[in-house]
Amino acid sequence: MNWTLALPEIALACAGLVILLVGVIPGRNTFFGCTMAVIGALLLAAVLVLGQPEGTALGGLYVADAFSGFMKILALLGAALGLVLALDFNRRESLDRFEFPVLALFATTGMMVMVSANDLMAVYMGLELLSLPLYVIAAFDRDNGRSAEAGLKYFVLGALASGLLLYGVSLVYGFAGTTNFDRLADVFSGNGGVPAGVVVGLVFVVAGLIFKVSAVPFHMWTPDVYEGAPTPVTAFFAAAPKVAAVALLARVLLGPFGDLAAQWQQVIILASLGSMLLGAFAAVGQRNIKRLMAYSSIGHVGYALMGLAVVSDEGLRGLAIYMLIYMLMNIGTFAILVGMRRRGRAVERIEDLAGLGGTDLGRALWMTVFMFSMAGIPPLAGFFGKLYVFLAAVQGGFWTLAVVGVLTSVVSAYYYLRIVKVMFFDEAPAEGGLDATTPGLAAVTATTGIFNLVFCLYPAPLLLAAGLAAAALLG
Amino acid sequence: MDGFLSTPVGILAITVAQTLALLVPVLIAVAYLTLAERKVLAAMQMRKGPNVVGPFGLLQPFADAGKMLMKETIIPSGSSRLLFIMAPMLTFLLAMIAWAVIPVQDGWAIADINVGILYLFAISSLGVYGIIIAGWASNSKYAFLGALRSAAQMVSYEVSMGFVIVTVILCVGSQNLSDIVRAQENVWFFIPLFPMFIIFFVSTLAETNRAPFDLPEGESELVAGFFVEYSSMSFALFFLGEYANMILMSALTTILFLGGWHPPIHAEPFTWIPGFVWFALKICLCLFVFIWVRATFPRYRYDQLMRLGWKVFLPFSLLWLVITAAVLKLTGWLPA
Amino acid sequence: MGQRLNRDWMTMTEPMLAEYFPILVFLGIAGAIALAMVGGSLLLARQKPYPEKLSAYECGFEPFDDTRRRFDVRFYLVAILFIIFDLEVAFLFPWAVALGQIGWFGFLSMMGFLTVLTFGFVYEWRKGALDWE
Amino acid sequence: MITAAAFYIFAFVLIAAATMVVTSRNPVHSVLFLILAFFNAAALMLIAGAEFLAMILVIVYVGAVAVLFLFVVMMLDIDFARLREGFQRYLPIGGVVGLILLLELALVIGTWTTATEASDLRLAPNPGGGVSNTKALGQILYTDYVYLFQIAGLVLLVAMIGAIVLTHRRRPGTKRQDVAAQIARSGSVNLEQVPTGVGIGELGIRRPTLPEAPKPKQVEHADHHGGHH
Repeated sequence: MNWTLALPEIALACAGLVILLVGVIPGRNTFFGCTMAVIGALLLAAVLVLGQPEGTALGGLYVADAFSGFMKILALLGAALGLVLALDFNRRESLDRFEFPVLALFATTGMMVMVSANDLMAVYMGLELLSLPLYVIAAFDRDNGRSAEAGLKYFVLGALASGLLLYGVSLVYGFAGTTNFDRLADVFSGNGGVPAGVVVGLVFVVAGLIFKVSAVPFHMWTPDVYEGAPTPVTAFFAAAPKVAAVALLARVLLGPFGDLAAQWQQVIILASLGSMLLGAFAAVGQRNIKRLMAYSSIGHVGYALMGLAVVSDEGLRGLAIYMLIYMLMNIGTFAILVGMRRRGRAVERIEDLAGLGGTDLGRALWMTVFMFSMAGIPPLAGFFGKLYVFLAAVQGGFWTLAVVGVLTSVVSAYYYLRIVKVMFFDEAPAEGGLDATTPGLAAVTATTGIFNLVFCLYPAPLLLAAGLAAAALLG
Repeated sequence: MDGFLSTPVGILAITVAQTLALLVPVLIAVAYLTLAERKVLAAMQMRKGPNVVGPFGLLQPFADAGKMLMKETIIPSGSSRLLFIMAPMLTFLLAMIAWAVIPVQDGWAIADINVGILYLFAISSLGVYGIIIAGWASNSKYAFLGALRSAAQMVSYEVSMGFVIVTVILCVGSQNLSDIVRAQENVWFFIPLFPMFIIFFVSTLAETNRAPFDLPEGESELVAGFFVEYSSMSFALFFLGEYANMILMSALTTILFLGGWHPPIHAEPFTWIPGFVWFALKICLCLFVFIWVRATFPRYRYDQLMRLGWKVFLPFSLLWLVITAAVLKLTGWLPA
Repeated sequence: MGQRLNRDWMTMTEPMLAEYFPILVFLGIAGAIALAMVGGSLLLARQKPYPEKLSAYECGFEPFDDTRRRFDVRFYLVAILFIIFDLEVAFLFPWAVALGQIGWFGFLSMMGFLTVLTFGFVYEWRKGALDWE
Repeated sequence: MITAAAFYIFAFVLIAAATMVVTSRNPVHSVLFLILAFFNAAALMLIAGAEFLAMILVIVYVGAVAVLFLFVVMMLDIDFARLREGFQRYLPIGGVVGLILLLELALVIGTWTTATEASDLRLAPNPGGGVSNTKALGQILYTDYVYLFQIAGLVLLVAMIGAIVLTHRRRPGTKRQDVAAQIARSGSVNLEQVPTGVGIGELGIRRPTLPEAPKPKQVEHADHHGGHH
């Protein structure tokens, strides 16, 4: 039993256990220390992932390759940055209980299990280990009706999705006789006809996973949950789990079901088109900025899925790079949203940003960078993310996808730019401008902002890594 | 004759006969357990106990049954009628069907299933239903509170019971009840697993809502707990079910720890007595302790009861389980 | 094809199923006894209900409000913790039966599992979730 | 033959009970039908030879999960008339989706084929050689599938933490018994032989000073209760 290959996961889980114990034993509040310890553990795990050899282990349930490595580092980074955002916010909103970082850590462990899954059962276990803590932290502000509602909605719909996934997995198992990815790929690689039962099972599996990446048509939970959950939780949701879920979707579809591409390609294309359109049009009328970010994230998933839909090396590379850029744009934006306070109270309407250009020029400029990047305006990173997937779509001959992608980008640019307009051209409300931000948030904003600015100067190493990741999955 | 017995009808007839041969004695035992309890309590409190109906009051249970039968069945106006009637029947039913797997003597288990102990564990975990349903269907505050307390209490002690059962299975390597008894031919498990025996016995007290854990009924505060609204035969069914459960739990204790049908020593005078008599004697011993405990200990307070279950029994039984497994593994005594 | 398969596996498991048959018989007979007892009482005893007799038991006054209302969240917490520990027990059963065959690795595997849950138990303890106040 | 009949009976009751769970007016009845469905599912597992799973289904789902369901359903004031309204509003959409699923399933059944080894795997709840179902599970669950087993442990841990984070709160003003403190509290109450006929003031035994305001709550381990005889 070659368990050392799974060292990053094991180390992370053990760290979680220790932090849980260390956090609960003293009689005083250990939120800050535990959060720092969890961030440290996440970074340690990232280092371990970097040094991880490739191969399968633990009875073929676990696989480590360039793709899993790339996506795990993204997820770990996203989770760590998300926790930095929570440090100050949670203390101010009296949500500073040490269970928060611990649950986030276990959720991240679940993400890593998902990304490294080489068996449908491991997929399910990873997904549950991810989802359960997320349900809890969505409702973390339990005395707040909206937060509790967000948690409950997420839980009920998430359970439904898990049920769909499990039903699909059992159908696939029943018809193929195995749940192992390698053996499934062998079963389907023969040129005999595909059993209809497998196709139905596949549809259910895809439906369950599409729910988790919150793409159309299983997106309906996203706006409510994003709006109701505490803002750092929303930031966490939008960054880390989404990366892991997209990675899992890619691995499941291209790994065991790679030879059934004809069966699932249409579904993914439709999901991608639907998400891009919904993300562009539904966000236009939003007033709550967290709700707007929810629709924006649905749209971004649509672009990322475009890379999957074309089933090519370029497409997958585009997907990997898109997820990287999306994650960093989002964390940067949320670093500003988390810091939106007026006279000590958290605010989350778009109008609340009015006049920020006059009161806090630095923050307004960074926000402009992120909004431009999200809209895909060159030379910011967001432009390149879209560029690679569009190129892949054009090369693969998927003109509809590319055209719709460009058009929806234009539409969504409207509401991103509207925020910039509100910041610079609207009058600040009478109560005064937003409170000053905190050093932690400012640091996250600056780091992610600089990444967005300079990505165009030296993209080669990241492109190379993404290319290797793509090759590992398709090769 | 042989031909008939192997036909489906014949098999059914045999099974029915076996079932009745077990259930009728159990029911009679239940009736006399109520009398025995009153007699023993009386003796411990320097009283005489029932002594009017029949010689030494021996016909008292039948008099009680007759009285119950002739009483009016009251169904409270705010109750859910169907569930109200069903709840006592459910309790009674569960106490009865558990007996299907009990091996009273080697090879005498009517349903000798592979997972007998799991079956019993499952049945005992269902016992909560009769109580919750009764408490809810009555639509009375006393009944409702009693039911809630009872449910939380039974559930709390079930976990440590589970750990104890796993420990016994570790020593046997099978979940078949007959196998468990056979494994105790030389040493009854209460000797090597003495602490677990105590935990198990105390947990059975809590599972059957017996003193000192009789808070669900706690007559001084809840009148009669979850069956405050019951009368007549419905009440009698609850009563029967509860006492049948006591006998069942004693039987389970006997099987798990007291060597089932085995005589104490496999030597001449003891082996003359058939196995099922030994089995019954051991059950009687356990039942006597049940009553003795009731006569001796005051009722627990609810927070103390929960503490005992969650903070004492649970960690201790888990620890002992791990120790047992490690010792068995190290010494190589594990059953193959 | 499905039909043929069905018959195959059903005959294969028939001997084991036969062992469960008496349980059904027990269920039938015990059910009949219970029904007979309640039914007999209903038939034999004189039924004379009136509203006062049928009202719920209270200490001498009319019930104030409905009984079926919200109650303390502690009961839910106990039930949830019970489910978790019950699952733990469920995982222990096959282990106890197979411990002789799965070697030290199997033993340590369970110890790891139990350690994880013991951490959870310590957490509960420290948080006071096991106290009944 | 008998087994086949049993299978169809249990399967039919299972589906009927499941339907009743969804359509029943009273939520308590829904839960009771759910329990019936669990029992029938357990019976189906028995027929398939999975004894252990059948029993665990009863122990865990009926004995624990459904108890929690009953707790919740019995004691919450849910306005079921309103829920039903919503149900009717979504009925057309739900109906269309259901119909599509049904059509798809019909399509699938039309072209029903299975992989060659799949049927063999399903036919083997026991590996043979007198090894029981439970033992067969135990022989692979903790070794071959140790990875999933440990993740299951983590999931249970997260469930514990989650349950406590969301429901547990320390309420102020309750008294709890601290056994360790009780036992450790030696010497605070002791018997002393006092000469009779003398006032306790003269013997130098202090009375506890009473708090000014009439607040009876101040009883936390005031250390000197020595004056009470």
